[in-house]
Amino acid sequence: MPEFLLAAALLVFLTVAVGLVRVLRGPSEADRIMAAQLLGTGGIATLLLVGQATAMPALTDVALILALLAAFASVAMARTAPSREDEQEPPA
Amino acid sequence: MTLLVDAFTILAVLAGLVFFIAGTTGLLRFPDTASRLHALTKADHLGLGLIVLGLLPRAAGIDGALRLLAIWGLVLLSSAAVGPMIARLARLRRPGE
Amino acid sequence: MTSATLFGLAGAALVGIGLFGMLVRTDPLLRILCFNLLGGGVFLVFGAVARRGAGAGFGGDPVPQAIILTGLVVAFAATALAVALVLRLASAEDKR
Amino acid sequence: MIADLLLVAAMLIVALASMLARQAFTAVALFIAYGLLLTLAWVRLAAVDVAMTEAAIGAGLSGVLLLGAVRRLATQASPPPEQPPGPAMTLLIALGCAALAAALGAVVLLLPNPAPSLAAPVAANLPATDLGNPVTGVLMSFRALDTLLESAVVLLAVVCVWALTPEGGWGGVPGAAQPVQRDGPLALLARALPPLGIVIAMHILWVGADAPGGKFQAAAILAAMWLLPWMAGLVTPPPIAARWLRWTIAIGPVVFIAIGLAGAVIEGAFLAYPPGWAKPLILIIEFILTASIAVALALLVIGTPDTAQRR
Repeated sequence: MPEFLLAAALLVFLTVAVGLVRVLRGPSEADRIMAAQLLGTGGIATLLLVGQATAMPALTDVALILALLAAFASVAMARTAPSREDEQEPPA
Repeated sequence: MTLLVDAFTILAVLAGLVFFIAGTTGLLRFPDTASRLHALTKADHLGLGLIVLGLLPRAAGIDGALRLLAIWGLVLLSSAAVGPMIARLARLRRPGE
Repeated sequence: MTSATLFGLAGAALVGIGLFGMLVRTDPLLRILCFNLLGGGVFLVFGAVARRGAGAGFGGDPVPQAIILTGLVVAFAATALAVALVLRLASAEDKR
Repeated sequence: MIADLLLVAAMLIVALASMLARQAFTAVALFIAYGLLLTLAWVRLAAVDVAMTEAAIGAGLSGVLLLGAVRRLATQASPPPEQPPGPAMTLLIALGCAALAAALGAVVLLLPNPAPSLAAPVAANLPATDLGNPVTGVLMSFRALDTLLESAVVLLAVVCVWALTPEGGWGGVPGAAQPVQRDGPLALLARALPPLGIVIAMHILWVGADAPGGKFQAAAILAAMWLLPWMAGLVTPPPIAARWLRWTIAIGPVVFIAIGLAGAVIEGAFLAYPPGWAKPLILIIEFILTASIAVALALLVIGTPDTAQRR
């Protein structure tokens, strides 16, 4: 079972890492925020799977902090972007 | 019994993986921000939810299970709050694009 | 190569990236950000040292780990002060 | 190993993109992603305490601090931009930075084998503190002086940020006024998250004695739980002239020093804990420091008092 969970963790991480392309490419701020949020959720899933596979219950606490602070960072991002809407977006 | 639990975990985690892959594919391939947001929330809600569900029977005691559920609840709550904010942002930007 | 060495090398590369950004970028806010990228690299190198010192039932040497923890908080305090200086400078510029 | 390579590649790409980003917002979004990836790297390096701090401070508070600055600078005329270095100079800088990175890399590759480690002495002396978490043991007992100085640094940083107050604003409400949002998604989160966050922070603080966790992580969570309603405009920070506010951020280092001096009188060494008293004294310091550091971290994000906003 640990092998399966580790493989699943790797796959989740691989998926969200591919999703990082959206943070790099945008084109809009909304897209970047979404990709950052996906990375947060994927990171939480990875931590939970690895924590269970390697019997490290403390990783659940890391995931808990990540869930709280990722929510905090996401709303800060979503709130910061609109004040710049009059600016021209350079082509990505 | 352990076999049953193992099968449950494998099924739920695999289903969660499918949603993560689908969410990322949508985020990368969908043409506009609104549909990409739709794809993202599926990964957030169901992907993580199913993985949490799969790990739930293996959690160490009641407090381990509670922590897992708290994590899912937090992600649901934050996603529910950030989703509309992103959607508003995308709508504000549309005319300029 | 062990994973400790791999992360140590990544830390070295991050120091290079962060320093380059600090010297080349002109926006003060981005310079502060690059200072934090650099800091992450330094902490990773130290983290590699801690990981190599694993022993006595611990996954890593707890002394460097504790010092990284202290360093993270101090780096945040320094960043906050730098950001406050940049904002103050901008508002002084605004009045002129 | 594959996972590590993937993680390192993602980290380097995100750092490079953040450093090269054209817009400040993009750079900060990438910086937050960098913090998330670093959190995973710390887990891979078996430094779970550091991973928690990185998640709370690196990805969370630092990102929000920089975002707040982006937001404020967008509404202000920025100072005239500096001239970026020319192509020849840029190349020279790139070569210099590459040389430095290569030298550091060589140092990493040439680290002595077997690695010198203080893990064994920590393990041998940890029982004397009654703690189960070696990192907390180092922070609160073996290297307690570092932690004391650090708490003083955080306090000093708050004083310095306040010292930038423009003329006529001294003693006023810190930070820029936030737009008030009584309902909507941000207000929902600002009302729903803090109760949950405070419980989680207390849990992290409490388990810190025996498992990864502790005061810095707990303090960062508490700071974030104060900043959320502040961002939604639901609470106004107290004016910096408020006595209780000043006492709250100072009481942590003050109690730490007092217990340290008591150790000097009773045991003959600064910060020495009398036998059998180590754990209760450490817990007292941890609880009081958590409150001080939480308020100080939040004040660092909120920033300097503004003349525009006075009581």
